[in-house]
Amino acid sequence: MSENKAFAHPYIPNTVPEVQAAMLREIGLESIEQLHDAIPATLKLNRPMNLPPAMNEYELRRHVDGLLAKNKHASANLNFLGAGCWQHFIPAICDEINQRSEFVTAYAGEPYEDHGRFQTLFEYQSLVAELVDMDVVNVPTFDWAQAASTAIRMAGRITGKPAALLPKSVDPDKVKIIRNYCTPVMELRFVDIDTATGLMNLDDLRDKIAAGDVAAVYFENPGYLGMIEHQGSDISALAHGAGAISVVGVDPISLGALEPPSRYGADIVCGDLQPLGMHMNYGGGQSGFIATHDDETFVMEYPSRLFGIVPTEVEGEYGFGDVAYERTSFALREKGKESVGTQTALWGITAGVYLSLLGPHGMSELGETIMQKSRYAAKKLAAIPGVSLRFGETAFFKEFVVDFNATGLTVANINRRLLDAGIFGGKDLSEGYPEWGQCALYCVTEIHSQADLDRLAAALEVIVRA
Amino acid sequence: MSENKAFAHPYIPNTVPEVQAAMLREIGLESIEQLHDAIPATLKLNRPMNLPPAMNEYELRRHVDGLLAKNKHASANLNFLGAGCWQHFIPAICDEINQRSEFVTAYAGEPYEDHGRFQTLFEYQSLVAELVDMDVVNVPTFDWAQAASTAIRMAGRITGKPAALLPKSVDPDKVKIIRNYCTPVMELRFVDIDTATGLMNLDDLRDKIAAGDVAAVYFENPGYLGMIEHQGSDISALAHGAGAISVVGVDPISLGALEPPSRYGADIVCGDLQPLGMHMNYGGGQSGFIATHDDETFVMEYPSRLFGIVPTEVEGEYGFGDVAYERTSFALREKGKESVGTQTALWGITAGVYLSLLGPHGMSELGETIMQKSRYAAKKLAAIPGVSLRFGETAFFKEFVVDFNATGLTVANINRRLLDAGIFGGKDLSEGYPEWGQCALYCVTEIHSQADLDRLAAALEVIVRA
Amino acid sequence: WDEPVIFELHRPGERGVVPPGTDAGIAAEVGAASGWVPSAMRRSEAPKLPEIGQAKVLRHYLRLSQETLGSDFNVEIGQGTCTMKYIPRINEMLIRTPNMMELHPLQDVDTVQGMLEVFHKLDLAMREISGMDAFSFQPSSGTQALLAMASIVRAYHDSRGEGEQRDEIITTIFSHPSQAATAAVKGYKIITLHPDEDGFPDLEKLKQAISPRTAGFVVANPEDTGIYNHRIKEFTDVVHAAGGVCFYDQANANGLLGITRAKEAGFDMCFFNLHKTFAAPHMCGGPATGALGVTEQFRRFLPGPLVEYDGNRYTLSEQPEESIGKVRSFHGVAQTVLRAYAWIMALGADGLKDVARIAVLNNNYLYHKILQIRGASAPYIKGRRLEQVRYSWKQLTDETGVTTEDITRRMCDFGLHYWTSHHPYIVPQPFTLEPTESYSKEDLDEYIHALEHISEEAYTNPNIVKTAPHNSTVHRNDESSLDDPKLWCITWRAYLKKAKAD
Amino acid sequence: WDEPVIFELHRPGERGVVPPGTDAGIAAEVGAASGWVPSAMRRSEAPKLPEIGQAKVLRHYLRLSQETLGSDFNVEIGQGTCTMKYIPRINEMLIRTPNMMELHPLQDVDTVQGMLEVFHKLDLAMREISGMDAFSFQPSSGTQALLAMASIVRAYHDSRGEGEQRDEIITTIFSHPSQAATAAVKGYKIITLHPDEDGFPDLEKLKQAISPRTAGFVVANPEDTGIYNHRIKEFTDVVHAAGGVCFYDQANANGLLGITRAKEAGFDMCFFNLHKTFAAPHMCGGPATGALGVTEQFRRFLPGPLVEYDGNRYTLSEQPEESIGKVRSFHGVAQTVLRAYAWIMALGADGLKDVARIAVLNNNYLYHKILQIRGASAPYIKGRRLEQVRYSWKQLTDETGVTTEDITRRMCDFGLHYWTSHHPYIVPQPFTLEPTESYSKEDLDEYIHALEHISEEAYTNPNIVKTAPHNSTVHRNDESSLDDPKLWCITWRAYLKKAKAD
Repeated sequence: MSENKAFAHPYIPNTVPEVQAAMLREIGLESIEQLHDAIPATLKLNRPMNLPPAMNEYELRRHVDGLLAKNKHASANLNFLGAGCWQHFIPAICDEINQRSEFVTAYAGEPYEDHGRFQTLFEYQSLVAELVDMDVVNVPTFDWAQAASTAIRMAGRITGKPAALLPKSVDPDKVKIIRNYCTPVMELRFVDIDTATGLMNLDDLRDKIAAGDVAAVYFENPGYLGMIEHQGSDISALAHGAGAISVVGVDPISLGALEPPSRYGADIVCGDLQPLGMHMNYGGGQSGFIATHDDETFVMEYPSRLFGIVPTEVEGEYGFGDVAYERTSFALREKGKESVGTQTALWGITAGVYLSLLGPHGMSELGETIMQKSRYAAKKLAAIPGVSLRFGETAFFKEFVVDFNATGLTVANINRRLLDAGIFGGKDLSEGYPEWGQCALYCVTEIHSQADLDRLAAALEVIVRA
Repeated sequence: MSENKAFAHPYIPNTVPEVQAAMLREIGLESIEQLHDAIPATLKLNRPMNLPPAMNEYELRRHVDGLLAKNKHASANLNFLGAGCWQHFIPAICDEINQRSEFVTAYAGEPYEDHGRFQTLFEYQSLVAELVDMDVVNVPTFDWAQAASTAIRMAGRITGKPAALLPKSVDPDKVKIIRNYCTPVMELRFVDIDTATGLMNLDDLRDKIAAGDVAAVYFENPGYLGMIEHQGSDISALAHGAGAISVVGVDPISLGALEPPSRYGADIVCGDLQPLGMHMNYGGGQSGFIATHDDETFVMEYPSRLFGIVPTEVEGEYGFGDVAYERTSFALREKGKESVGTQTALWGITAGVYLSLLGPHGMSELGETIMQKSRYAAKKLAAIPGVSLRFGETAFFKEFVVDFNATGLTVANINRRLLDAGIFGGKDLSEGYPEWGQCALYCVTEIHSQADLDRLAAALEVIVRA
Repeated sequence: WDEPVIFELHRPGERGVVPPGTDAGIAAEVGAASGWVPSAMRRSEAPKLPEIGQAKVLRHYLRLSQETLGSDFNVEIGQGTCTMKYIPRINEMLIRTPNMMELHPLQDVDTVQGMLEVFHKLDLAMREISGMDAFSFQPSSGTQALLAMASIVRAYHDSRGEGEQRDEIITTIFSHPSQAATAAVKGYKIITLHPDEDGFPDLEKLKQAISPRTAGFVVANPEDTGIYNHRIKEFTDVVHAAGGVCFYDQANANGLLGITRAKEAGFDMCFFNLHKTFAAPHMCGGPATGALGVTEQFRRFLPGPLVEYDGNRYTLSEQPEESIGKVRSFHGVAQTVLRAYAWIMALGADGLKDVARIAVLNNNYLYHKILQIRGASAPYIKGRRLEQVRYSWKQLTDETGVTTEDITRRMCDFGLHYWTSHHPYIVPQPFTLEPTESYSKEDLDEYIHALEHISEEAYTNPNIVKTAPHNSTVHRNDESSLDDPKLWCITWRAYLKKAKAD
Repeated sequence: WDEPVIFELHRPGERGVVPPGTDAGIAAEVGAASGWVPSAMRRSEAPKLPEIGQAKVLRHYLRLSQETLGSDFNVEIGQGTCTMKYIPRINEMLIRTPNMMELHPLQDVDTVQGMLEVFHKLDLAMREISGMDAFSFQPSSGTQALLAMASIVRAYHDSRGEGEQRDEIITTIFSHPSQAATAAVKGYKIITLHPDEDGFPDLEKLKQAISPRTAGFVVANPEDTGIYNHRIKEFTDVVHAAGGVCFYDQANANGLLGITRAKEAGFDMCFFNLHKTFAAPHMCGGPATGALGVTEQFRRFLPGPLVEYDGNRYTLSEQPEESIGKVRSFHGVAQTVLRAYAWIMALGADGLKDVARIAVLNNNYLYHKILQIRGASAPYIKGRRLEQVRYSWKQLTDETGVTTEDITRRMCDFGLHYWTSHHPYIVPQPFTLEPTESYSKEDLDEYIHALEHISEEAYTNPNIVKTAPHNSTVHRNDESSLDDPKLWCITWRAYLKKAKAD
């Protein structure tokens, strides 16, 4: 901060000594220390905190820019990591809107002075509703995992049953989150996946659902490992037959091209909004959503806020407000439905902007493009000696499992060498799925050109042949 | 653009075929080609233009980012170039405001729907007025050189005389602009500078002003070569004594620490706003201003718009409007005062934000900091064997002339080697001032830390000793 | 603006943006996806999203942004307990770089050393501020941090074999509702303590509440009344003696920075809202960060991975099996971690202490002035408020019929936020103001003046208050449908089916 | 918002930002500047800038931004002749990178190869669009491009020894006033041609005007009436035969892209506004770019330096001595050069032609509809309008007393711009609309509907129009002081002296 410390701090206007004195005088105090008289001396710190000296704005910018410059990012490199956070095309307008000072600094105003916040979130709900073909969508939750947790707990409350079934192909990290959210109220049980297709083993599902205490069957489309689960109708039918609720997690960017879960029996749909216009932000772009039919039984079990459209005093004007606010923990504390608070509203607004821009044709083309590009990449990689696809017979959306066992190299080793070539290789699955040896989850999206994919294949070929 | 060409272009909604057809029907035409019937066939191009194929947004971003990545910029390198465009600290709020969609896309609305534009520009005028200690400031012009040209022509109109005097130290490129603006109406004549101090040679000025046909004496503070011209009162007195007008060009960022020209007799002040919050933008940040006393004779000679504050129908409310609009070329075409049009309004708004943030103490500290750092740098460089300062005895603001003649190296050669070390060396003066041999104009501002300056000195020392 | 709902802008054939397409070479190689995607999974009917040109989409959302009252635009002191302070613009600029935005959370740690350094340095700063020994920035709001703390309480007692036995968590009525709600999510029975007549948490009631079933005690201090419980160490001692864990909701920490810490008050865990207290923005309600700190004893239960530094290189280390696992994907909201770090660096130790001082000064100035407004009061003990106060309009309502909800709507007409506080309404006709350190005396006077004006209206022309808003973007909502399943419309498609059908 | 003037926010001691300071080591080495700056040049009295905390400065300017009606926020077709089209947001994002913002214009060419490539590729595209042979992007507005062209005319005749003799420039009354003004700046006598009764420039009048004194002919085509002079080649032939130079104001080129070019019409030079026609934003009035193209014969007179490409490397080459030198510092407004390049790349040849087609379609649709509004007309020939039309409310004024200025103010109430056109008012009660390609049919209908509504008001309740605005940020200005030297206040300090003193 050098010498320039006179006067008020730019962020704290009332540090001006004369103003402080005048205010103290007005309230009848003599020193600023008296303000903290309520805190006993024994609890006071009574020493300066040991923190670096304050920086002025220019020093701060240079310091932080310098720190961040130590990173290597996915736009300057070629990235094939997905696994729950995906690099997609982001229209410039998404950033323009979510960087607007109004939206960045708004919080919890009323439907009058914050009309725009209510309307944009209502519109986001409505746009996602079209995508998933459901009539109710919530104000965004934290992320897919937390949305899935809540969906499972909603099912538990609705059915009064204590268990949920999930395929073993669910992301192990996601399972950690779901388990923490569900413990001790709901028990998670895992259904085998078919070793050849990677899809849910329906025989095992039949066995496990027979226990009779299953509240929810949860599965994903596309799944964590990229496969398209085409047995959805059968799974939902089995769930319903056992009095359980069918919960489906989706990657919403697939839904321009793939059938929405409502069409194969889903009662609750959840997923992550991050692909719909959010930068990866080292994982800070995740945002969950939950959708159901417009059924009071389900609606009343949402913990989240739900914005509804209402008439106003003026004919033809729209207003917005909270639907069934009294179910929430704001209103009922521990008697409310789970808990609600700040979650990821800005990403909901952004997803709404994204869907408004893409429209039905954009979403449809995008889904097709992603599937074509990922299939092309998979073919190219599988053509490399020693490299194969683990579930090569099953249709996948944007991710696929590449099996490097026959190369004699570890994924860690391969990725390290790819990094030297400016490529972020797919996620190493050897820790989460040790039974498969050296496999990696590759993600290909619309942002990859043919040249990018050919470059990956060429780089891998060099590494594998070396 | 690949395959995705169906439907309307995102920028041109009415390319939807059905809409086109409906509109044509409405106006009674059958084909869209008929719309251009007014243009004779002989003048029509009648072939597709030879341009690259259209890109979609993602392709465009990748293409342009790729092009720009070929540049090396002054934040990642250490920059000592100034010479009319300077790298200064820019508060984040300057960018926030000048990137606001409202200001970026506004143009020429009325004082009602564009109240904010009028008020911010009036405020900019008022803030610069305090800095230069004058009562009238215009809506910004193109740049310092054009502002100087207009100031000189204003002097010509006021005095009815045909010549202007300028010191030989004025930037040769600036002279080109002034000459073009003044030809054929005003003649430029040059006054010698003192070879030791670099300041104006008053004897030569006395000689030249004696001709009796001089409308304006123009000089700068700090001058192009960085020196502080402390003879301002004498120069103005000589000008006034000969019936000429004293015009002073200033770098406004110096005025927190240096005396404003009004205090040493200037009748017209001009300069560049770029230091006050504008990024360099490869020269796209330049913006000129002109200031005078509130004297009808002068005000009526401004070509530019001048915004004034007025009352409205409502007590206590402020409105804004154009002062003396009828002088402008908008109103009077060739009979107006020179010409007016789009100039650099956004930079005026930004300069207003900058001055609002810095305040009097910030500007004063900043001036002091710059002078201390530049002096430190000059001392360090002059201590290198073979390197000296050309006008070392004269006080300078942020720029100074470094003389490399004794090193036996050309500035071009030195700069090339500095570039290898990530340093942009000072501007090569050998072409503009061949009589001085190998000299360079170095610019040091508040953004340079002691470590930066020491790094420059160390790098130069290595080059010079090699 | 009288902006339609986005679906009403639909014009067939228009496009907002063209997404990247498939290269011809790829299409030639693989053909159309219909060739391999199971037919049951191909979308049978296109989603009914609107088709809108780019300019119209932009115009729509820009107009709606202008109809949103961000804290940048007003004297934002009316959302009490929520610490809406000045959001430094430089911090928003710092995060807008590909070096932050384009990082994938699973990148090799060697490619994210700068990012990890930020996490680590913020961890160190938060330790100093709180006295805790380790922080996780994974929880992405105060609620999620509270849930994580309740989860740690459970994991801790499970690890000691007391998980079944200890099934009660004690809190206070003036703590945020999320404390009770999140503990209940973790299966705990909630015991809520009501204050003594001065508004302090009641130590005697705590002593009656504790038992071998006590799993933990969670409290804010100061509570949402702004009253600081000066006997807090006695509370934590009592709970510890009973084998319970003490965890601290530091959402109201703005008046405490550099003054007093969680450690000295005897807490095992605490969290801070980096949005709010550390000047990250609220973004209409997230994404945010609840920075979760624990003493060494509880470190192994934190969600993982944690950032570690060996003096040379930053790494991500997995947590042991007994940890609660994870509460949010990946590493939390990294942008907000960076914002908070930047804010601390802009203030330093002295600046943080100035934050606490001025926040309390501003609050006491406001408190002094509000009590002079006709009809306003502040229940419980006189004075001793730190950074906020929960006030009451009981007298005004009794005398004029104007309620705190009426005033909410009327304040919109002044371009100001005003919030009536959480259920349950223990304080009658409540409102909660928290001025923070960001506002100048003139700003506070402007807010006070608006309340004075409304109070005067209530006594002279109550109808103008009761029929507000008069000057807002929209007129008064007809909220009758919002609690009726037959009428509510949570999406546009539901509206078309239900409301439009009428 | 009822926002004060920034000086009224002044509170002594507050600060908006702390600038970088001097390192202690430097201060120790050099001491205070007072030690070496001549005392006469040390500022004797601090500038009376206001002192304001950062949050308040931000709030002030953000509020004023909301009180500015950018083209992003409305159907911006009422600023006719100025081609306010959709500003693609991607282009604004592309320029916000240090690789653009932090380039110094004097950097070694090897460090700015990407930037120079953009200049060069835009040059190539502009050549194809116009038929010219070389472009300079240095002029930073249409006015400056016109000045540069007038300067080139002078340099050209000087180079042939006819500089003194040729002292007249011919233009037309419906060309932009800047054409006459800039030629006058260069010392030319202006001859202004009035149109024939159909509104076309009059070839016979041109023939009468030319002489050995003719230096050049400058014209827009279409002119600001939207009428395209189909005999333009005959005009340029006549001027060339007399030894004059023909230069073309292409500010109205939006309906011509890919349809017809300057070259075939016989022009020696032309310019395009990259802001406006090539979708760079107007930014409240600059910085902008008037891209100046010339035929090979005039290349040596262009302002320098020019970007050149040897197939391998981009360089900046200085222009010869006979060039006009420079018209703007350095290389012009590089950001806008980049924006225009990006826009062309987003459209391609087909897209540019669609721009021209739809701009003309939209205009003719609007023209058709406006003529149906009571009281509105479009003088001169029926039809044959390209991208804009200058209309007249003469009938409305005659019948109701409502003038086009009244309508200007009333249109603000609808959140729309409306502009009455330049002096001199040849067309009585004029207004000029230019819908461009950016607006949809519904957008145009909204604008038309507002005009219809106002026309109806004029006939039924003229007072509501005459007393407008009713719904704007501010009320009607008292403009009486603006032309009075004793009363006008061009700065706050002047206001304090003059108005406040009363």
